Amino acid sequence: MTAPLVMVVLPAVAAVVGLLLGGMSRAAAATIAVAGPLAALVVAALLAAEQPWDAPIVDAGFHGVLQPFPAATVVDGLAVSVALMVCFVATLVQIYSIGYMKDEPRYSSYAAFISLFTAAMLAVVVAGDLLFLVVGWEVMGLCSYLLIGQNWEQHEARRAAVKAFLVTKVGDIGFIVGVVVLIGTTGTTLIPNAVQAASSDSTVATVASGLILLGVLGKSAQFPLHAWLPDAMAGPSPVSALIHAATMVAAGVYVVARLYPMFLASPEVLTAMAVIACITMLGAAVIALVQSDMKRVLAWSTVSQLAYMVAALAVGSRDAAVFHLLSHAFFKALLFLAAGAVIHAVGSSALRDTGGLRQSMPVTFMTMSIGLLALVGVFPLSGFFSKESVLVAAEHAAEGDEVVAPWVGWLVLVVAVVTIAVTAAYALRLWMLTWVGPRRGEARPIHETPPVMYVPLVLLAVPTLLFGFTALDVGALPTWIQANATQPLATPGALTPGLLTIALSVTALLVGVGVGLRGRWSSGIGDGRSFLARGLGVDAAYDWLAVRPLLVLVRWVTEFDSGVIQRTVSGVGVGTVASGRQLQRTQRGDVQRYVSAALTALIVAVVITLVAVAT
Amino acid sequence: MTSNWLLPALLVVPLLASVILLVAGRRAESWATWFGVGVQSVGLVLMLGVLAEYKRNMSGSMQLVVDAEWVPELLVHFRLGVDGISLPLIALTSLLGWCAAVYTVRRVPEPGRARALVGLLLLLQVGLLGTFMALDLILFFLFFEVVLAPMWFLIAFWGSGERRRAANTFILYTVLGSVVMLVGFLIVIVKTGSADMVALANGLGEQMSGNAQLAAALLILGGLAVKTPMWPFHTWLPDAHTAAPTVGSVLLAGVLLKMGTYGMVRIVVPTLPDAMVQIAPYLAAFAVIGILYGALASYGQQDLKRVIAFSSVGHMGFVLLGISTLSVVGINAALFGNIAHGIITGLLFFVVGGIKQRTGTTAFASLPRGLYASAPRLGFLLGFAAVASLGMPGLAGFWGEFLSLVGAYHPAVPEHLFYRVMLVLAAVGMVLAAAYFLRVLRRVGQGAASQATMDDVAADEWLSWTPLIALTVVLGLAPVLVFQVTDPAVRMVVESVAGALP
Amino acid sequence: MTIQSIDLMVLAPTIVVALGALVALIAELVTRRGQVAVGVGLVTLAFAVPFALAASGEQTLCGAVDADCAYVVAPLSVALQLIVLVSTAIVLLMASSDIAARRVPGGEFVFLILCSVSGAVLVPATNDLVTLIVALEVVSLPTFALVALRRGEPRAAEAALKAFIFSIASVAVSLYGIALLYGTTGAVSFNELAASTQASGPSPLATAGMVMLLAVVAFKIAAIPFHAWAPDTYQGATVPVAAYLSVVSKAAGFSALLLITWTFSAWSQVWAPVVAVLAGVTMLGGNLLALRQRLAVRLLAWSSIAQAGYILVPLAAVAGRLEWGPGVTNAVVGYLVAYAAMNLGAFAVVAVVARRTGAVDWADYRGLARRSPGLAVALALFLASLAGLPPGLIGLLVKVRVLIVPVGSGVWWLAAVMAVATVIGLAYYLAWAAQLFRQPDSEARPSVAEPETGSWTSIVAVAICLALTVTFSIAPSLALGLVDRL
Amino acid sequence: MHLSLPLLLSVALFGIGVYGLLVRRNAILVLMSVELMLNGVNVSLVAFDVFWAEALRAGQSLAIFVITIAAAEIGLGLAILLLLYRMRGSIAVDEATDLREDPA
Repeated sequence: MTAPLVMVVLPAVAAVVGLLLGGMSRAAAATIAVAGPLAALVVAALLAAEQPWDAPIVDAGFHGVLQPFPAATVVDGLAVSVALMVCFVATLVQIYSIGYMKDEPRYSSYAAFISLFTAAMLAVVVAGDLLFLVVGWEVMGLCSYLLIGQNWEQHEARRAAVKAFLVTKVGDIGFIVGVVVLIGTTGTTLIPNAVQAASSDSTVATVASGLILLGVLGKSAQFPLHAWLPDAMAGPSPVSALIHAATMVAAGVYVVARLYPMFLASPEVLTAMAVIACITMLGAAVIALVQSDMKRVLAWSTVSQLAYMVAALAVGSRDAAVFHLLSHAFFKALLFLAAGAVIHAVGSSALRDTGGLRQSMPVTFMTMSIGLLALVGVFPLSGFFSKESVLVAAEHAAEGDEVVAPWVGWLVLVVAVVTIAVTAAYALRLWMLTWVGPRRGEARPIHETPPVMYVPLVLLAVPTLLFGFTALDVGALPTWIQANATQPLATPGALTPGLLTIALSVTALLVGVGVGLRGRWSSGIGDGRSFLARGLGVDAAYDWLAVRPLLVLVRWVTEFDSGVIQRTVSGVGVGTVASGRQLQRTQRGDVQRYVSAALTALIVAVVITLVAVAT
Repeated sequence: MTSNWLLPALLVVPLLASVILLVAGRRAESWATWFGVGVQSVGLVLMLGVLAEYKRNMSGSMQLVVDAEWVPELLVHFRLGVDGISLPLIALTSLLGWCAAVYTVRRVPEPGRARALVGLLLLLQVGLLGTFMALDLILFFLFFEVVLAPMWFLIAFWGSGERRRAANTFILYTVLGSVVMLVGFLIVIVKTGSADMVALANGLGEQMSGNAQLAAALLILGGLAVKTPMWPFHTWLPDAHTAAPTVGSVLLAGVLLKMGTYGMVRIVVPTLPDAMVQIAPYLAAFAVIGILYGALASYGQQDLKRVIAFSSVGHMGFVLLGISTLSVVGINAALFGNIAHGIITGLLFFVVGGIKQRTGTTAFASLPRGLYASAPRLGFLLGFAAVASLGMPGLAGFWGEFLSLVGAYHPAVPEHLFYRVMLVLAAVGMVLAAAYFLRVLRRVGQGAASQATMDDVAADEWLSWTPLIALTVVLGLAPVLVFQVTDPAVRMVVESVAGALP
Repeated sequence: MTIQSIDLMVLAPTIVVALGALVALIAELVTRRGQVAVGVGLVTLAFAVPFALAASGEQTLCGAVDADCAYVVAPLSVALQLIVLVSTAIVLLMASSDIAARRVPGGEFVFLILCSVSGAVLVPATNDLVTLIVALEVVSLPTFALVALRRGEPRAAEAALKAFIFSIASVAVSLYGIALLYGTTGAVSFNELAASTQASGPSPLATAGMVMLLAVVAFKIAAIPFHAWAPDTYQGATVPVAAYLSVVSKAAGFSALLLITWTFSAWSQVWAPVVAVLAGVTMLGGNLLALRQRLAVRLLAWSSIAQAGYILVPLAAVAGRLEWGPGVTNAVVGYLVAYAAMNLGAFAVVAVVARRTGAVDWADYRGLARRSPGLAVALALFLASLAGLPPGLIGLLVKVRVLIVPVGSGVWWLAAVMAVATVIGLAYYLAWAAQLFRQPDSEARPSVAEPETGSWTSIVAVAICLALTVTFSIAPSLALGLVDRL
Repeated sequence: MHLSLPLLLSVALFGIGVYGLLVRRNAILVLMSVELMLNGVNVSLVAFDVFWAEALRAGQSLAIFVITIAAAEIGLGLAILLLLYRMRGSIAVDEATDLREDPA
């Protein structure tokens, strides 16, 4: 058992133990829940400490199609950095959940599923074998289903859980077929070898990466498979923070980063990614502007920010994408946890019931504000640097020395800048509706959340503030991500912001703030039912394109089955018995009729035989 | 081989036990179920003996072979043996038999008569084990038919709903299939002059003329397809499952269905390679129709057992797809799919049986909601089994399906593009499988608990189900345990087909 | 003047049985007790068996030229003789309780049966058409008397009438066939006939004669369309007589058919297609008509008609590439042996149950397993064997043996028809077997427990059949390889 | 005399016999018509025997056998008719239909 495997197994063991000792006291369940990711964090830290790592692939078992003991793992900068982030956020979420889920009867199963999720995410992160990747990938989907459906008493929680699982599963068809194509053509399941072989042959690369992109779109909630993420907000907030903001949704981006050489070998797929990213980026941001529920605003914002990462990958810069992935993880987790705190205090997540909470929840106010600033991309915060790195990458591509066509670079740059403005607008609206202005909704004593909930907020605020600086030359991040990478890519140091991009982003920021301030933010909350608020009719499209035809097909198949096939089979039986009854009529009892029948049959036989023998 | 008494012992012990029960008369009612557990445990021990004696490195060749002439006029030899292909299935049968016996100790289905029930289960066990061990065509056919009478009685007397009609459809449909298969066997015997499966597989079958092979293959496949069940011959399965008692459903889904696919891999593929190469694409097409059809049909069902029955049609579709690729990966995936489906669907039917016992019904219209609340552990098991059945990676159900897709990417037969289309359709089937299982969990597991008082999983249920749960996880994480055994034998089979490939 | 050399020892089986018949008649007159007649009957049959075995390979009643003896005993004929003798012993055991209960006059019953058996023993060893027809008549005529010999049942006379009229019609037609054959070939003995068939192809008259000759055989084995008499006659007669008709007289019919097809094997293109159609129609028709049957004896009648269809299949397969030969005859004899054991067993159980509970409709068998488990299990095994479903292994193996012949000779449609027929057959055998094990319904059935006087012998008959079926299931080559063993 | 003349006679006799067998209601007349059929056969047998005139004279010997068979049959037939008359009071063949299938 190598170190990465231990890191994966620890939370899994915590999950199993948590499930088995289901009925034990909450304290014991809580300690196990926190211990799992914490231990993983320690192991990740140890791994990080002993870099540079010698062999990139730690082969913990034999691989190959028929002996798929899928525990081959990879240890490189990319894996360790993301693993650190995952463990850190998971631990904080577990701690936060102790407070948030205080009166939840099924806390032990909830905590166990979160630990299981952490194990699955870590499996995806350290997977060196395609099958190990698929296992992690699908188990994550399962845990997201289970956790969204945590309080399955409510109807929309049940509906959202099924919707989340099925939409991601639709994407997973592409993912699995892509992996099958990869294994089929390259003959090996080890990721580096497979990627190496695939990137040499452009058709295989295009087909495989195109298919895997489908899975990524599903998991990372990009257009057209994004509609499940806003509904997933029916799950508890810590779940949204961990799964639907920081880790699972980022796993899609991570997998593309892991298989990046193959994606680079197929410019068409990258162009498609860029286009999809732009649509998602802007669309999601605009929709976020009109949401009436705090968590749905953040959900749409996540969809938009993920599009940034996908755009970064599309324009050829894996490091920008990973950098934005990490920074986004921190500040979006912070925002969700803060939102959770507000919901915990106010009792409802609708923006109609909040407002003017600044005095009563100072810490939450402070941390949420930092988070929002990071989201918008204000200077010292990590959001600024990571967004800038994406813009730089786009500008780089626009100059035409990237694999992708220049117009793609320009498209991404323009849409990214515009989105910054819209992001600024909705962030400001959210900030004002929550913290400023009169207290709406029924008055109830609002007081700060218990320490066990706001300490994680503070701890998350730290990286949100400082993480940006690691991107500059002086920081270790660019070399770190490159370290030990099996295929070193673009020049390190590309993450430092360029002057042009800074100018563009600041102007967009100001424009956004202006729009935000002028908009009649108080009355314009809306009830979230308008066409725009309901996600530009994508849900209706799902219904018409997939659900309704499926139900028609199901009804036709069941009717065909019970009708045609069933009736033919039982028909044969009834027919035989009926023919039996007809034959019985020949047996009426009169012997002379019997003999005459026999003799006529004989005569017929004689005649036919004569004819037959004659010919 | 000194220890070749093991295989006949595996057959004789349950046979003698059922005769003892038959003779023991009415006073045996009290100790019948315990006697059943005892005999099955002895069977399990013998099975472990076989596992011990079995040499992994020679897994390609027949081991523990027993050969005695029985009916010279029909060239019938009482020839038993075990190799990589049949060993896992024999182990699965012994295990499921034991679990069924433990389950019936305190849960004898409705009209009681435990003595007759246990006797029939033991007879069923003899038929199943015999089918997987037989190395002679007619002997295989005999054991294939031995299974029918006990299963018929199980459904007709201990079943529920219109069980008599379901039992009759089951036995008449299957007998028609097996008689058609017999005619196929007779063609092979008449044309090659031998009924020995091993000799036929090692090239004796290839000498048959092209269209004789095709005729024999179509007939045998027709018979086995009824048993698998392959789409359009599947209509008997849902009725049989809805009517069968829990133990009957478990053995029916767990092992009876595997006789069909085992027959294909053991007899049709190696013995009739030329015909198999021609038929393979059509088999793949039917398999994929089965996958999609099974998934769509089970989404539309209104009864829990019928949903699982149609899901079996879907899963066996994946196994057939694996076989139709005629490639090493494909057939290994098919054999693994067999074992995984047996374990998982066996567990599913046990859980559904438990639900039926507690709520009295399996129809969605009358089933109470909120099983997670009223019986959390039972609800968890239902969720676990459903998730395993829809092919969640990390659990046993995934490898069978996934690797048959990998096999379908590179089939041994020339029609690669056709197989890749099949591959994508099969992958779509996976989503539909997820859809109908989630519908089940949502309808049964979730929602406000309407039947509050429901006792959770009892001790004997745990005892009977734990081996299946453990195996689902172990085989999910380390599928190599099965592949180690099946791979050498499958390579032998694929070699014999290689000659026929263009 | 040529004197026929007669070696009486070869004719011993027929003579012993005939003498036994007389002794039985006189014994019943003297002792006034039917049981004694049955005892004499059984002793005679037991006595006849060794003679039959000893006579293997001999021939007698030879005319001037040594070749065409009228009575030639081949191993095949000895096997058929054994089937006849053992089956009649079992029928006698079944009938003894009827005799004891005075439902049937003992002496006359045994006398008639033994006369019929003496004919049946003669048939397989005949070597010319004349002796064949005489032997067939000796078998048939006593059976009509047996059918009518049932006190207190008005329908027995009707049953006898039907069988009688059918028989004389078919014999007349066959005689006309023989006349035509004699007219065209000038020969009556099988050897000469075989020689002349090799010499030249069948002339039209000869073809007509051949087909008409098959009439009497079709009547004896009750093959459709010459079957209509069988269900009515079995229902009208007592159960043992029905059993006798369904096994012994059918065996005599098949012996005749084997001899005829051997003689005219060169002209197989004439009779093979007719036999093939006969087999197909009989299998399907017999099973289809049995599907809706509710009366136990009538159901067994239709079942025995269907089984006759299966036995015809190997002979029908000669229509394909296969030549007439041991492959065909062994299959026929093998199936006959197994059929005798299973069918007699089923009739024996029906006899016992009918006598005790008066059960006629097979629904009266509901819950028999509760009342007398032994009988129920025995009947279930016999029905499973007749259906060809394990645990009735022998029934399955003989069907496989019979099915392999048409598959080998390429007559595909016949194999398909047999496959379908066995499935239809399974339906009603299963339905009846299910009745046995169901919960007995409300109204009380007279319990089978109290044994009637003298009915222990029919239990012995059931036991013998059960033993035979089980031993055949374990060692099938006893039945399938009977001819090679003799 | 050419062989065909007696054959025509035998066919005629046989035909009338078959007609009588199938149509007559009275059982005794049915028996008589069967006798006619058998005599038809005898005529053709004797005719063929004269034609072939071979050593064993098989035709005539078979004719004698047929006569004895006919006698035996009639003996038994009349006995059965007697029983039928005693049981039912009439020997009409088409009335004896108690034993039959009831396709209800």
